[in-house]
Amino acid sequence: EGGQQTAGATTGAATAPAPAGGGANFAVITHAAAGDAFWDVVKNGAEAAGKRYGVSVSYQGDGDPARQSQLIDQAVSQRVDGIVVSMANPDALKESVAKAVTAKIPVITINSGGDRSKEFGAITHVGQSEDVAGRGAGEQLKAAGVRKLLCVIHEAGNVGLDQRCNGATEGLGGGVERLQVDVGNLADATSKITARLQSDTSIDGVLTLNPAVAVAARDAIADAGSKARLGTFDLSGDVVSAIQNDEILFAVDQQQYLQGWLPVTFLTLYKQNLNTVGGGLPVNTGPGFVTKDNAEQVARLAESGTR
Amino acid sequence: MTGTGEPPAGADRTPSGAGAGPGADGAVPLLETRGCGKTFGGVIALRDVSTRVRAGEVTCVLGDNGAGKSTLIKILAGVHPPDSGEYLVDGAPAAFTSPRDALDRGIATVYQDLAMIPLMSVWRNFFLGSEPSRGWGPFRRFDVAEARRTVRRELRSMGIDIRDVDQPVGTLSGGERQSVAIARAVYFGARVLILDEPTSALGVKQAGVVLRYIAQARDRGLGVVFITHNPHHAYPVGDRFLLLNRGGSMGEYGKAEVTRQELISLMAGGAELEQLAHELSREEPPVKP
Amino acid sequence: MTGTGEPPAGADRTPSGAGAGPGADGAVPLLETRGCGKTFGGVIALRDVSTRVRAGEVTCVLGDNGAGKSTLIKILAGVHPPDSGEYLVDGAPAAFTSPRDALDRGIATVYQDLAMIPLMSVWRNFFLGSEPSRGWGPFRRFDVAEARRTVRRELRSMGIDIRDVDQPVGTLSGGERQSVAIARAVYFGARVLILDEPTSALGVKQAGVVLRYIAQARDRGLGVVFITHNPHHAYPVGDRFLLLNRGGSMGEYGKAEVTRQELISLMAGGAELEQLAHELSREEPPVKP
Amino acid sequence: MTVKTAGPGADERLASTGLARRLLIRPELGAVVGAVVVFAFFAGQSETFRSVDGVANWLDPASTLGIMAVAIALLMIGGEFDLSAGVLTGTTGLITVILATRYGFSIWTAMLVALAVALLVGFLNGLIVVRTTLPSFIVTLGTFLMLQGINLGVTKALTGTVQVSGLRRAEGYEQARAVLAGTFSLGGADFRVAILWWLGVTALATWVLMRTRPGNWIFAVGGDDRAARAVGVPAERTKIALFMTTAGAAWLVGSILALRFTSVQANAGLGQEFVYIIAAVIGGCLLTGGYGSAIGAAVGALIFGMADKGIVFLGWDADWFRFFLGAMLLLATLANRLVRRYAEEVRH
Amino acid sequence: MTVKTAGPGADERLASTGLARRLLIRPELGAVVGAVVVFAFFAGQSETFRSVDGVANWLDPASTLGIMAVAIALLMIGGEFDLSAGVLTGTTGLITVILATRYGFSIWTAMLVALAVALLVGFLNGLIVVRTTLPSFIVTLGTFLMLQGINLGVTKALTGTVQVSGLRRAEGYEQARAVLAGTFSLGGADFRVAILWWLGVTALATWVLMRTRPGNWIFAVGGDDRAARAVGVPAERTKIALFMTTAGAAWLVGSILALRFTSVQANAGLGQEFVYIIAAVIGGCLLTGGYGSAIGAAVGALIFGMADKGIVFLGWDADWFRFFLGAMLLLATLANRLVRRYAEEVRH
Ligand SMILES: Nc1ncnc2c1ncn2[C@@H]1O[C@H](COP(=O)(O)OP(=O)(O)OP(=O)(O)O)[C@@H](O)[C@H]1O
Ligand SMILES: Nc1ncnc2c1ncn2[C@@H]1O[C@H](COP(=O)(O)OP(=O)(O)OP(=O)(O)O)[C@@H](O)[C@H]1O
Ligand SMILES: [Mg+2]
Ligand SMILES: [Mg+2]
Repeated sequence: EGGQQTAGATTGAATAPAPAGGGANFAVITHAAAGDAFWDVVKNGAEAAGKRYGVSVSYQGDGDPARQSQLIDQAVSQRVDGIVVSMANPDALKESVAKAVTAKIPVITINSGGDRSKEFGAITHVGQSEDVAGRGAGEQLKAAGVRKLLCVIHEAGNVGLDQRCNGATEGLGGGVERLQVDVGNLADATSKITARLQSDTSIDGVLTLNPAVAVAARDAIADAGSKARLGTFDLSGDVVSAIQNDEILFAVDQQQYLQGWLPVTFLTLYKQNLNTVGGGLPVNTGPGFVTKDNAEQVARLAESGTR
Repeated sequence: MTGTGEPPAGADRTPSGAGAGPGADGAVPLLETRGCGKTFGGVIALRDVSTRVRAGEVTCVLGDNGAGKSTLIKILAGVHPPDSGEYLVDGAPAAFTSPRDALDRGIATVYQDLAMIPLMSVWRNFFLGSEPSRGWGPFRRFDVAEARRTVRRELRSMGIDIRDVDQPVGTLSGGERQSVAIARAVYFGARVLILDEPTSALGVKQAGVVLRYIAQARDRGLGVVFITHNPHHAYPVGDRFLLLNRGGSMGEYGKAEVTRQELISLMAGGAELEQLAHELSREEPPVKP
Repeated sequence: MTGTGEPPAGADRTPSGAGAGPGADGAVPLLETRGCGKTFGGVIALRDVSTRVRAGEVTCVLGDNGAGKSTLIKILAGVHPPDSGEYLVDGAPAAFTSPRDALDRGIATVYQDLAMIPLMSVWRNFFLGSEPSRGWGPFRRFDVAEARRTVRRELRSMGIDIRDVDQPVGTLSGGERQSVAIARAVYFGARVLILDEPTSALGVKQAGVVLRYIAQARDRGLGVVFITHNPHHAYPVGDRFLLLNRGGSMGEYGKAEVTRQELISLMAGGAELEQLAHELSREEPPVKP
Repeated sequence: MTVKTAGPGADERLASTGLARRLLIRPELGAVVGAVVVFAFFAGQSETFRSVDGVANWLDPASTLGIMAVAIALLMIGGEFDLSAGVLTGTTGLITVILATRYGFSIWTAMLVALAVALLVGFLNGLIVVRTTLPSFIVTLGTFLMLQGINLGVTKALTGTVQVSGLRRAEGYEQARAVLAGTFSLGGADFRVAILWWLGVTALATWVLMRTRPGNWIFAVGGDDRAARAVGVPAERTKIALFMTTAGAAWLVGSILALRFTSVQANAGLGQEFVYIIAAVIGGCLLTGGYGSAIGAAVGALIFGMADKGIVFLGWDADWFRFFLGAMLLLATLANRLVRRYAEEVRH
Repeated sequence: MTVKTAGPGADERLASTGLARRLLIRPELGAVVGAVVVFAFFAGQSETFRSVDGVANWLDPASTLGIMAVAIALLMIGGEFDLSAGVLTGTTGLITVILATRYGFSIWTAMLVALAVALLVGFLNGLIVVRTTLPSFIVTLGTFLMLQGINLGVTKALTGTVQVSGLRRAEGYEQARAVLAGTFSLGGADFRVAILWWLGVTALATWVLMRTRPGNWIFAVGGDDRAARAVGVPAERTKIALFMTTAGAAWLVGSILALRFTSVQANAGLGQEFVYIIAAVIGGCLLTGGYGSAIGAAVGALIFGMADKGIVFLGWDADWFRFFLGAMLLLATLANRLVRRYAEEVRH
């Protein structure tokens, strides 16, 4: 039934005329579940690159480090030709990555864990860690005159989100409060942010870490009659139009499409030509910022899932 | 003995022929089983039982514990479809898929173990499945005041003076609970009344009332199926006696064919009981007569 | 009548004085309630009941439906603590916090509505709470083979021939289930045996066996409390008769003080029943005597 | 002493109980006490919490939760669970938005299609449960997972992203928004109309439960399925209707949220299924079925909403948020239980 | 015809049933059929899935899930739920890692402290449930939320991050790892020792359930709490012990994972609580209590593990992953049910 069709579609991509890749098999394994807005763009990038080079790319993700490491183990037993992995929790993945390296499978790390990448034997790292991006966001907000910031965490205990808030704290130089909301229930998120703004009127900045929460925060700021400035991570059509309407100051853009596209490109090159880019030094994909100035161009791209 | 498809097997099998019992007038029986059987996994609960329930007649089903009486009842009431044999209602094969079908044909039942919903109040239980309605269209509603009144009246006429019809049935005493079930069946039973050990938990007075109900139902022309272990209850009201033993039928007797004493001894050792009474009290004979 | 703290109130209240009944020998009664009462929310289930259970005596508790018999039983068995009044075991106030405490004092009970665990097999139910063990230390284990053997034997001696002791109790017939509960209580009852309508679902033969059990227990010196609605069951084995009505005590009678007929009419309209038999069968008098 | 026969007149077997005590026995009134405790606790400490603005704020999430909790309560009284209800709110929202923005449907037609799909899902849930007699926990878990996959897979296949937006531009948007996701002023604050829907749904559910034949059947199939069938209750139809009611409520909530945020994520509603059950249980529903009330579930949603927002109003450390929430829920149910224990005695 | 009395000899009331049929009635054997179906499905399509390496691969997640599923199954047979079990695995792991890395405890002492805390949590869960008679669903939901807050709050307060690591350097690490998180070779592949623990726990639980007095009590309190008390079963002690057993299992799993990954995140174990329940239900446990088996739960974990990993082995699109998982679970339980329906007839 449905399963066969989709499986067919994937294999279809793999068996498409392969000018360069020669039917290689790459696994992209991230620390976010399928459907996460940010990581979906990474997935799109990786799959587009796969199609481009005629290699098969399978994307998997799980927020639980244990399960993520199992996914790596699985890829190793399937003898894939390369593994792309995001290391939010390097320690937990150490053993599995080592297994892949021992099996002579090239590994590229993306997004986070750049500092341990080389130590683990990865050929390179693409992207930069969440705290760098967070720091950038903090600095932008500081420039906008924010003194007291509300950092909205939509998944309690998630390392990446925690790092973003930590970075923002550094960038702003103190005065950051956190708020936990549930990304599955936006009505609730809205009223929680409203509640916080109502009860503490000294808050003059809000940083959200997800585009859907950003929209909720925009509504909340309006509901609470607050003057807080709003910044967010990542893009969506709504976020871009809110930026154009001056409701959102900026969106941190890691250009995560590259974190999908580049490693697949690098692995293809490595496989064919044993190329390593930058001699193993990390390749940075950001941070970029989408503001009112460049929002218009980005808007269309965000709608189609590449920004 | 092969049951299915045969002409009424009971006729030449029971001591009293099909047409010989009291009240038999050649009319089509209300209910009829022909060689019915029921198996639960590896357990044969009922084997090849044929009987008839006629209008204006009380059929008593007698037998030891585990003889299959309740299983037979459940076939008649549409809870179980028979695994073998035929079940006819008004002479036509009945394909009951649920007790609802049986109820719609006017067959009301008091079950031995499928009794009441413990957490629901007395009046809700009483009318469950046949709620009196008022109003029209989307505003049709359960007529609660009427329901309460009816329940209180029906229970009082059974000699049960319930304190509060809102009390959950689960907090009633055993006999009170059974009375509610009986009152319900009597109230809704239109053509056939099936009672599985209705008097087991009842006081002497209440049991008397139930026996009188049975007689009244019979006189109104209903067919009654009555199960009991008490020969003193069975004999006064029964017209025909179906005896089951270990899942099989041991024959059917008309009232004319048995005496009370015979019935008691047929019910597995009634005579024994008399002797037992002696044995039990031998140490201290009653002082007064 | 205030119950608590008074000296045995029943003594000057019941037609037979505390020491006058048969089997009374001045010894401390096994169980004694003094003015016990129990209320459920707004419902007064039992009011000021005083009685005694003596070794080698059968105390029958009689009364209409909802009279409070089961409630009294549950107080005796440690299920409910009494709300008012005192409960003494072997002359000392008992503070049972659970039925376990009562069991540990040798008081075994057959409840009317707290019967069996339907999904558990017959043998597991039988030994529930008092499992026979084998082995030592951490290797102590439930002696399953022994348990099965015992269950089969005990049930057979009650006249119940169970097919398979692994069958879940929920699939047994009503009488079979009750038999398991009785066999269990008889097997574990060390000093007092409390039976709440044990014979209600039983066949004539099985009921006879239970009555014989009661007599045997009495003869072995156990105290027995027996509840029934059947005067033919109560009279042969009872030594003393406690009558309850609407939650209150209507007095306690020794066997010497009542005849069977009096007992029947005390049990609310037994005489009526005789007349009823007439009334019911008036249309067609039995052909044979 | 002479043998005393019961006199006629008043019933001597009833102890006199106060009205208050008798009222407290009702399942919802226990929950109301819990709600009052929680309200008093937060209102005493936060001025904003008790201000009209604050009330409007915490009533808002309570309203959508409450609509679902009431539907789930009916289902639970009927003895079943529905784990797919949360994700179904997302599914219906996605259908509405995708149809209205990518395929040019008017809002109302798009919503109608979404309703039809929701009812179909509910019908299938119910049909599978009654036909296979598998526990609904497992069946709706299957639907839950499958819907989750469909939400993501179909949305990505049709739009290339995991989030669809732009409902604002669709035909009929303003109208639909006013009806389902608008606000109304009261005492100087803007309240969401979803609150009115919540009250309406609760009133309707209470009426059905207490005063109609289907209400009687719901209690019966939840209390004892076999006994209910034996007296002729159409158990299968009742259960299927309950699943469809839940699906209908999910559609209502999904539409309200889609209209309000004008965009829906593919993982919307995920994880909410248990919040609904929690609200119903706080409100006095039994997990085993056969007991509970719609008002109770609505109050349960209110308690959950107040505790959830109140902690934010007090500005307690976000890291400890869950701790306080857990403690609060436990205390609220405990207050409820203590009150009821005082008021009644259960047979034990 | 003459009246026939039952002869002595063989029981004429028993139809002859084949051995196969009788075996299939057992709850776990239905689940085994489901497992065979799922295995056949994936093994037929993926060579890696049926290779020794692949087997080692999917047995790994099944083992930790299985340990918890067995403990939860015991609890569910005893009529209770524990929603805090998943988070508790995180709590124990965090305690072990924090004590061993920040306070210089040896691994073994740290684990002992963690065990003590776990048992205390289990004890409190049980005590509150039996004392207040609140449903365990609500009580353990409270504990679940509170533990979540504690995990996050304490970890952040003590370490400043939400993730602690560095267990590799702690004293006794190698030893402890070999016992709990090591591997053993078999047929050329490395299998996790957790698999042995899983088998051990399942065997022990089965023995307790089937052959000891407490096992009898577990069935009884789950089947009918009041009836069980009435015959003298120590229901309160049994239930508390069950909650403590679950907590102990959570400690075991938490330690296994902490030793293996040498780091723990503050949200570890979140969301797993329902997976445990699901595995137990797939394995034939009733949600209402009183029925089920430990082996069944272990097989349920196996089914879940195989379906979960099998879909990845087949390389199906991750967006549709949940869809396939849901379909797979539904089919496995349906196969189980059909088999049992063929083998038995329940009174209905
Ligand atoms: N938990 C309870 N809550 C409310 N009322 C109760 C409860 N338990 C018993 N009652 C009431 O107390 C009264 C006495 O009940 P009990 O079960 O003791 O009667 P009984 O004498 O055993 O009657 P029966 O012969 O019918 O078994 C009944 O009217 C019953 O409705
Ligand atoms: N669902 C079932 N599964 C297995 N065995 C069953 C089932 N239902 C009934 N039985 C068995 O079938 C036999 C007949 O049961 P039934 O309930 O019909 O007996 P009965 O004549 O009503 O007995 P009683 O007088 O004790 O009520 C019993 O031995 C019982 O154990
Ligand atoms: Mg029967
Ligand atoms: Mg009673």
